[in-house]
Amino acid sequence: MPDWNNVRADFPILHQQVNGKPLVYLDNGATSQKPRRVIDALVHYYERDNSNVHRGLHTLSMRATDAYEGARARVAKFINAADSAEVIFTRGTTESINLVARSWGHAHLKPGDVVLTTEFEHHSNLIPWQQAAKAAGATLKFVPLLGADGEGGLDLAALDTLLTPQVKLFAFTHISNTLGTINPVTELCRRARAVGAVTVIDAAQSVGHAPLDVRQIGCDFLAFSGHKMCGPTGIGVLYGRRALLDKLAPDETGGGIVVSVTYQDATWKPAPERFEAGTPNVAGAIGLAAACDYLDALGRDKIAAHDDTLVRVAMEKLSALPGIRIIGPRAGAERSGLVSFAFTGVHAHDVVTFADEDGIALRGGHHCNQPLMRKLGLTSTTRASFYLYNTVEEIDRLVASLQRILKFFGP
Amino acid sequence: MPDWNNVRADFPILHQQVNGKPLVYLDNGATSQKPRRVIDALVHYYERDNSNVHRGLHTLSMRATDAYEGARARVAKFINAADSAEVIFTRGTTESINLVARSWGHAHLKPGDVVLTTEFEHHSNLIPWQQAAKAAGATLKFVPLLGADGEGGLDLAALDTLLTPQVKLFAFTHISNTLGTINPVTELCRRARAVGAVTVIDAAQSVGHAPLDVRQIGCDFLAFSGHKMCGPTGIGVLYGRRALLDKLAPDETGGGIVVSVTYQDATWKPAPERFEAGTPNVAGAIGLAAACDYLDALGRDKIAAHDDTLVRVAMEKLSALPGIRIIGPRAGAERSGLVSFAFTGVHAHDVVTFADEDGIALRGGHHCNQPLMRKLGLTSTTRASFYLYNTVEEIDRLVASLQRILKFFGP
Amino acid sequence: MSDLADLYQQVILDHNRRPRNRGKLPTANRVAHGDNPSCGDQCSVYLRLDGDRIGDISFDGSGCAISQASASLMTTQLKGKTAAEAEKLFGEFRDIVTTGNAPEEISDIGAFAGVHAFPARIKCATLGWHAALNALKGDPVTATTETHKD
Amino acid sequence: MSDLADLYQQVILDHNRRPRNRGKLPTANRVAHGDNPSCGDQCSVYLRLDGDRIGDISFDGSGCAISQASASLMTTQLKGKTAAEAEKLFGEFRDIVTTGNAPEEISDIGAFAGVHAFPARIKCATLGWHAALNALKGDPVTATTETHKD
Ligand SMILES: Cc1ncc(COP(=O)(O)O)c(C=O)c1O
Ligand SMILES: Cc1ncc(COP(=O)(O)O)c(C=O)c1O
Repeated sequence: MPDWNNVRADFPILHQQVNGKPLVYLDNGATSQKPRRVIDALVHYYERDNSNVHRGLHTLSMRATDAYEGARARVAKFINAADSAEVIFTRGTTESINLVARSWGHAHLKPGDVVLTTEFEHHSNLIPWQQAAKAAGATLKFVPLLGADGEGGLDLAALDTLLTPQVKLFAFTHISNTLGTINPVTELCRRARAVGAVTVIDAAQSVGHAPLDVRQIGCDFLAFSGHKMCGPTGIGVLYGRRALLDKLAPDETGGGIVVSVTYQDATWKPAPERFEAGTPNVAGAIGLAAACDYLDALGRDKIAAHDDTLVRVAMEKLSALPGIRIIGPRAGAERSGLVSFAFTGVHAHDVVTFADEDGIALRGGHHCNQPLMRKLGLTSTTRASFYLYNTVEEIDRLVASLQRILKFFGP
Repeated sequence: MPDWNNVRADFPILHQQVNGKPLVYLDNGATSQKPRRVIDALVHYYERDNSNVHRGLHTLSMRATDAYEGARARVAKFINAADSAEVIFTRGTTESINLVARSWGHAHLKPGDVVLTTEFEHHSNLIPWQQAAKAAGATLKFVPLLGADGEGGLDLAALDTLLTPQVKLFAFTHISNTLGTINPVTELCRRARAVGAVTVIDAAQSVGHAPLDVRQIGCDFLAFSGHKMCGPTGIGVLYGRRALLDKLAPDETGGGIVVSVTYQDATWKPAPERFEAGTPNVAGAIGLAAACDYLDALGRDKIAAHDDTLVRVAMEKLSALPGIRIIGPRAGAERSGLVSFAFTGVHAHDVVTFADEDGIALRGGHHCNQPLMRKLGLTSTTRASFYLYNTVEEIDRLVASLQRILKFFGP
Repeated sequence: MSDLADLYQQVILDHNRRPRNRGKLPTANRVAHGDNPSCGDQCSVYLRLDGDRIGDISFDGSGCAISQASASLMTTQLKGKTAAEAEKLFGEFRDIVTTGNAPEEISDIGAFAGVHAFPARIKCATLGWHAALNALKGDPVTATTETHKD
Repeated sequence: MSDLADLYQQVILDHNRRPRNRGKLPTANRVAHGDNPSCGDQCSVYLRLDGDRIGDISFDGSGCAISQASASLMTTQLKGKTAAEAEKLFGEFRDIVTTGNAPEEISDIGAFAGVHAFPARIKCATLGWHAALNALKGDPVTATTETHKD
């Protein structure tokens, strides 16, 4: 077992006071903090190796290329991809999903086709499919969420009727950033495959929190962001099965993706280059690889167990607060390390502002999940989301702060 | 005048040996090195303020948002935009141009329309227009380059016949990364405006090298990359006139760009948010603002004069080498701080490999400019591109190295 | 806590707990809707113009204490005002929430002076006002606080 | 300089200066084209298969000394070979350029052992070979070195 208190020492940002109190950072669902090792990787790159990649034959350029391609191989290993070429670097989850929605959608969606997704997708895994469906004259359908508080997870029985051969693509989140629901992704991929639908997994909330194996899951595409898994901002990944990638046209075009260019035409390199027009975020990729090293050194299974411990404690203690409504599944195998809740009569933003006065960073709002909020009859929730550096004592501070808030706003 | 030797002290990467010789970095056209101040800005952000932006009300999130929006305002000032909302953060020049080509192209280009560009655009300012023209059934036309070695610059007389009212958009580079040509952008914009064409300037090679004022130039869109102007990788800018941006649909969709979302539909925030779906490269934007501060503290006019001094010396000394062919304009007001050349009988890649053995970083190849190479009857050139930290002594080392190479490969 | 106590003044807590003029105004001849897309705060303002004066006004919506109290207080302030007077009052209100300076002669809306220490909440405080001004302009479009620079 | 001298061996400089079998082969019944998109190196290989043996072979193209010398030397080595023998020889060549170990009994192609110290140049050295093998497979498509993992 890693010593979780030593882990805190790895994160410079945690050792500060906010409003006179030691910072308690519980906004990991939005973005994670960065360990010294990741920051050092960026600094080292800029101080020793910085150069443009691929097109250079001088020493710095070769070093930068090796580091960049090494980062790709590292990420491929992190998700157990069969081949580094299946790892495309993007800005983040949102761009990765847009890439599939546009390139794949443009090539494959026709009028009458169905794109299937779920009722609790992040806007980034919803609006790109609205756009793709509209552009093609296809229909967007939703697997329902069960339970008045969304506690029942995906309606797998409804999937039987929804997953018809008309479904060309099925996009779903691995972990809901609002409900904390962990979807049965392997089963979903298996069932999609049975009707010939391509699968796209939004792994923004999962890949840095638990072991993840794209081949075991059996997905076609998988998207995630570096910044939510201890990596830098501005870097993310689209994993795509080689067989599918090689048939896709590039999404963005420009330098670095071409074999031959005339004034009127161009031909493309294979993946991954085909999908990475222009100078990539070289430092970002290198920082992401350092984050993979950091997380694997601790063990993602251990991180998942730690998240689970924290969310169990949090849910137990939060449940005791008056007027609280917690959404999403109970603690357990279907619940990730975050908890969203609402109080009768106290709005999430007031909660967040008060908690901040106690040095506690929470998120309040619709969590980029407006249709889900509406379905649950909520306008916003407060979310506490945990990661490897959080502690049980921090949850106690959260609970104490919430008690004070309820008293302040109380009748 | 800045003390240019002190400037070198600001760049940690320069103080190293490559192949046993002090590094001479002459590959600034591909990417620039980063001063301590920019690296420190990244480290400070990750160690003190890192958080997701816009959607948070806790202290770190407000600090991150202020820093990110402050960076936008800083960049707006750097290019003298009328309004911060005219600065959209992207990954770089390539993505910025793709954004316009897709969003603007999709909304405005019709069969029969003409998109005009030049014969010496970087692939990143060529292929997106090929794609946009093809998608719309429009025609792509080219303003010719004058002179067997491209020394005559753009054929402004031909522009009279080419710039018809059918031209809906005119995209051109400010400075050619291959020829070193500085285009008369203000005049080009004026003439485009006269026929009602929208203008797009590729400022990748110019914005960090000389003062630049989008309002004085009078362009509609302008694209550049942070990494070529002392900033981090993975961040760039699309400047767009507010009046045009507010009429454009988003390019990528997802979290952060919406006012209201239902399961089937979404409405958009105004610029700049509308064009920045997903978590942006927050640290990258902050680093880019630090680069603006750094360059403006030195004075971009001084940097331009320094580049000019170096390129004059370089062109004079290089001209004396046997069998050399230098492309692009003569040194002077129309030539930026880079020089591309070819030797009879010695290929650019062999030149680059030999120079590297002497610690000198050059670039050899087609410079993402294949059609231009073909037009000039070349397959590749060697390019030396200068920046603020380069010195006349480094040019002497370059010339000595080239002499040795010519001797080695000589008859 | 002193900043927070300033933010959540008694007047604000009171308006939040017992909002005035809340609900759809049946006699309204103008309506506008305000949205704070980052937070999800929403506010609709209904008003009845009698000649050039606001004869009656109400609001509806959901959001934090600041946005709800501000909209509630606003309705009590705007009744009987002309459009020009309403705009002037909004100018004063905006000065208060951005600078924290509340001139002595200004009473109730001065309670919002504490907002200035929480710049992220300024949008909450002005949401209802933006909707009201839009309604007065006869501009039924959604006011989003993202388009306004306050 | 010792690495460089290893890279640009006399054999290589000689083939670069005086390429063998250069130009289009008029009697060719197979042709394939190779591209190194990052560098812009190009190489076309023309060959005449007589039964299952390479009756004649030539190359054409442009590129650095390594790529041109390698293609030139290759043509001298492949003449008279079967497809299987050519593939075997390419395997040996690839081992040499990636590991730097040239077995003693291998003479001319051993000159390319120095390439292994310049990984970015391995693609240059193998460009002509890829085109030749594609030509042998009767696969006239462009071979781009980006698709190959060497
Ligand atoms: C003139 C020009 N345009 C566009 C680009 C593309 O910039 P980036 O690769 O940063 O997207 C470059 C740089 O390679 C360039 O020199
Ligand atoms: C489930 C989920 N999907 C997608 C995203 C979007 O990720 P990014 O903003 O990094 O593109 C997020 C994060 O906000 C998320 O939680």
